[in-house]
Amino acid sequence: MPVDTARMTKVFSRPQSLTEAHFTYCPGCHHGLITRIIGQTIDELGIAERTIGIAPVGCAVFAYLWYRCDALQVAHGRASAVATGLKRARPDRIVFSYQGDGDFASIGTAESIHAANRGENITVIFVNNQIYGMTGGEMAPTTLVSQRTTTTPEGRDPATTGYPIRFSELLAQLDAPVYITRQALYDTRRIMDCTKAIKKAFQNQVDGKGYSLVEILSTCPTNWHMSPLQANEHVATTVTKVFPLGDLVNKGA
Amino acid sequence: MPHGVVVVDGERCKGCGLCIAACPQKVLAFSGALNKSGYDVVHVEMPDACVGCAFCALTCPDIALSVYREKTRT
Amino acid sequence: MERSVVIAGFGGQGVILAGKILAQAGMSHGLEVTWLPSYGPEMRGGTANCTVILSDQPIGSPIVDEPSAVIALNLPSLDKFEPTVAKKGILLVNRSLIARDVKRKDIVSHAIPINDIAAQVGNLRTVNMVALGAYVKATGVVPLDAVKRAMAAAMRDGGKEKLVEINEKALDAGYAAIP
Amino acid sequence: MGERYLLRGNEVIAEAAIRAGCQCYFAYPITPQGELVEHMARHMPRLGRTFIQAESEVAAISMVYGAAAAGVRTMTSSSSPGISLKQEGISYIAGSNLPAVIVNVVRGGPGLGNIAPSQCDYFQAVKGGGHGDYHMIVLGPSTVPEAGELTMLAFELADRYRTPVMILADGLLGQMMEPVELPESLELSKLPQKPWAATGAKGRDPNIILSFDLSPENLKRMNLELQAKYAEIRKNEVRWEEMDTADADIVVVAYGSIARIAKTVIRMARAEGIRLGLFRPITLWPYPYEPLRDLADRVHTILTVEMSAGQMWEDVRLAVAERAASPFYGEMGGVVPTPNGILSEVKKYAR
Repeated sequence: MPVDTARMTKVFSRPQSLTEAHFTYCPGCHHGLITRIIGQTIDELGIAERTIGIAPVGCAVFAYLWYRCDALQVAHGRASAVATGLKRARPDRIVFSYQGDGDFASIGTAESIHAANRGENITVIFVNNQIYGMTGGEMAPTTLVSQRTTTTPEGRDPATTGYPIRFSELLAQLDAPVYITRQALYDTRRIMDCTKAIKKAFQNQVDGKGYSLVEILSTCPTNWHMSPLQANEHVATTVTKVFPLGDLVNKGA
Repeated sequence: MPHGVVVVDGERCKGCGLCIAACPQKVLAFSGALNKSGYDVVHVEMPDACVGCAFCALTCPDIALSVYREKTRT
Repeated sequence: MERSVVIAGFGGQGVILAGKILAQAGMSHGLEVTWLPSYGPEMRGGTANCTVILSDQPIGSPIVDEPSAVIALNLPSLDKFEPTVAKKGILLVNRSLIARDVKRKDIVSHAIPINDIAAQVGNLRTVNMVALGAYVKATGVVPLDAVKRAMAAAMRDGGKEKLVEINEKALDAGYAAIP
Repeated sequence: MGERYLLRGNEVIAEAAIRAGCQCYFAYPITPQGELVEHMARHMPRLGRTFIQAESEVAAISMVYGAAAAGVRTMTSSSSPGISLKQEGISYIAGSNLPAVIVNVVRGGPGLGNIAPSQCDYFQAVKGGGHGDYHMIVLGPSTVPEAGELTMLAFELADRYRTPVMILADGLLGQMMEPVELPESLELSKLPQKPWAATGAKGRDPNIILSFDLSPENLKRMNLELQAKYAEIRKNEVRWEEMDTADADIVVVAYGSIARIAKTVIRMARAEGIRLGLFRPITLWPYPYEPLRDLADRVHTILTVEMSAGQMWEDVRLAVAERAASPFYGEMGGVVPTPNGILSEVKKYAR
């Protein structure tokens, strides 16, 4: 049925700072959602012409395709160090790194901690879906105890593989960060909360406040072997028990 | 109640169904029609029920939905 | 004319600094110079040495097989470097810490009680400047004044201006110790 | 003649980098290049420029990647084990066509090795220590003043070709002091413009800096472009020095510190009637194969001397082939060949 929308108000549309490219993510994956929220934030703050995005290695390796912004694709785990170099070279530009749990909390552990500890005035988006999506569903540092992955086929055994790392809590022990928060996207309320958090994390940088990190509990329906709805439910009921939502650091709130 | 309209970009939709679950008015449903990528895309099943709350669009990971609302209440 | 010297002792005797001051004096005097230290763990408590070359020509190798002079501030340094001194070269030995005589007969050696002279000057830490003063007298490679100026500049750079005077005395005392 | 300063090689490289307009420097301390890091720590902040002691060499080279992508002159420095850690970043910098300067003050290896002078990282530098079909320009300074000159050149070449450039020094050159006249400072505003840099897409399409493409055809194209650039560099940037080669019967091939030691050997050899010359590559990549080949036609022996097991020797033999005898003398583990040691090797081949 054709709809005449000319006389209506558009209440939701694609952010201007995103390109027209279709996302390459699996159906129901939250990466697209996070990308949309970042795009909306860049629009609202009017910073597209001075924002530089950093794409990691992982499912978001193509992140540079989605934004109408300058962007870099960088080595696995090094996004926070590259962001440091970029931001120090151009302090008046807005730099955000987009990193998965393997990138940020495993191979990039040192770079992540030390960028936070220096209080780099950057915005880090840390996407925690508790699994390595791109390489085929292997264990992540954040994989839950007894969660099955292709490298923990009997379920993650803490006796041999340790426990899921609450990386945001680790970083919250540092003196420098101004904002560290954990958010989720499993229902519209969380989506709206997460949107506010991401906006705050960018606004902090615009205001020169310092290091801001938004950890987002994301889903991987494909490698979790769940439907998108089941995956959301899993985050709501199970993942949030290990990774509680909320602000860990919020200075000058 | 305000009246809203949801427009689905059938080629962006991957048929994940998150929007269907998010809609409080049960406006959306799977269409049974496949797009070029082979996904069963969502369509507007109950247009009159839409209030233009945009929960569906907020939830959509592929930005496949646009939402409009009438300028004045009817 | 190319002159080389190895200044050797234990860490803390100031051999590295003595070499730097000599090189700086040489450069100010219009000579080509190189200064090459032993470095790393050796400097932290063990033996330390540096090689300084002064020449009126461009210098090739900064390392020398047979230095034209050696300053040995302790026994291990004498044992290590005595055999390397070039024939007719100069060997300065710190008699205060080294009891044995020089074995070589084909070189010119001077045994001076460097620590005792430094003590008389009033500061044992001036051992390196006593030695340098003696070296300048024995070789005539640069004027003592040039060394004094380089020393004063080095002290100022290190924020130790008040030590200039005593180090000057040490240079003079070392200079006077060579007949 | 301008004012002469008595400075260490490490300090001169640092100061030359500042004067070349290096705006961001990142490093992790390691001997024997500590004075380089310390010089930058003292002077960069004072000039309003960036100095970061990074958490690791991996992080430091990644910071260089970021600053290079942002279009400023940037540098990192380290010594052998640290340079091994930087290989990932160097490969990315090469693959992303970014300009950056990397200093390696080489020490004894492999493994932790020691801190004494060595040339054992030649293969790593010139044959590609990281992954992928890439090269970087490698400059081998032989004296402290030249270390400064080649640092200035390194920044210029890095910008001109959008490529990583390595200064391959060694502990001897890093630690020794010599009089130098420092180069004039370049004006930051007059440095080359970098319209490709990621500085914010204001009034233009976005600039994307990356080294990858999942399509083999596209990645092949990217590689061909890299290779075309390398062909240009090979054509334009080969540098070397010859000393006393005109009448030579024997030529020593050496680079870096060893080349200057060889200059003393030439004097000693000629005093004994041996007509010895020196061929010194200044660019180690691109290597001066052709001038060395020409020289091989005119002498009976080309003796390679290195502080390694014979790494550059492979390139010498590629150039010399069967044109002349091509023996080798090397020391390893931080042992430095002395003038007498090299001279006695030379005498083995004197006729």
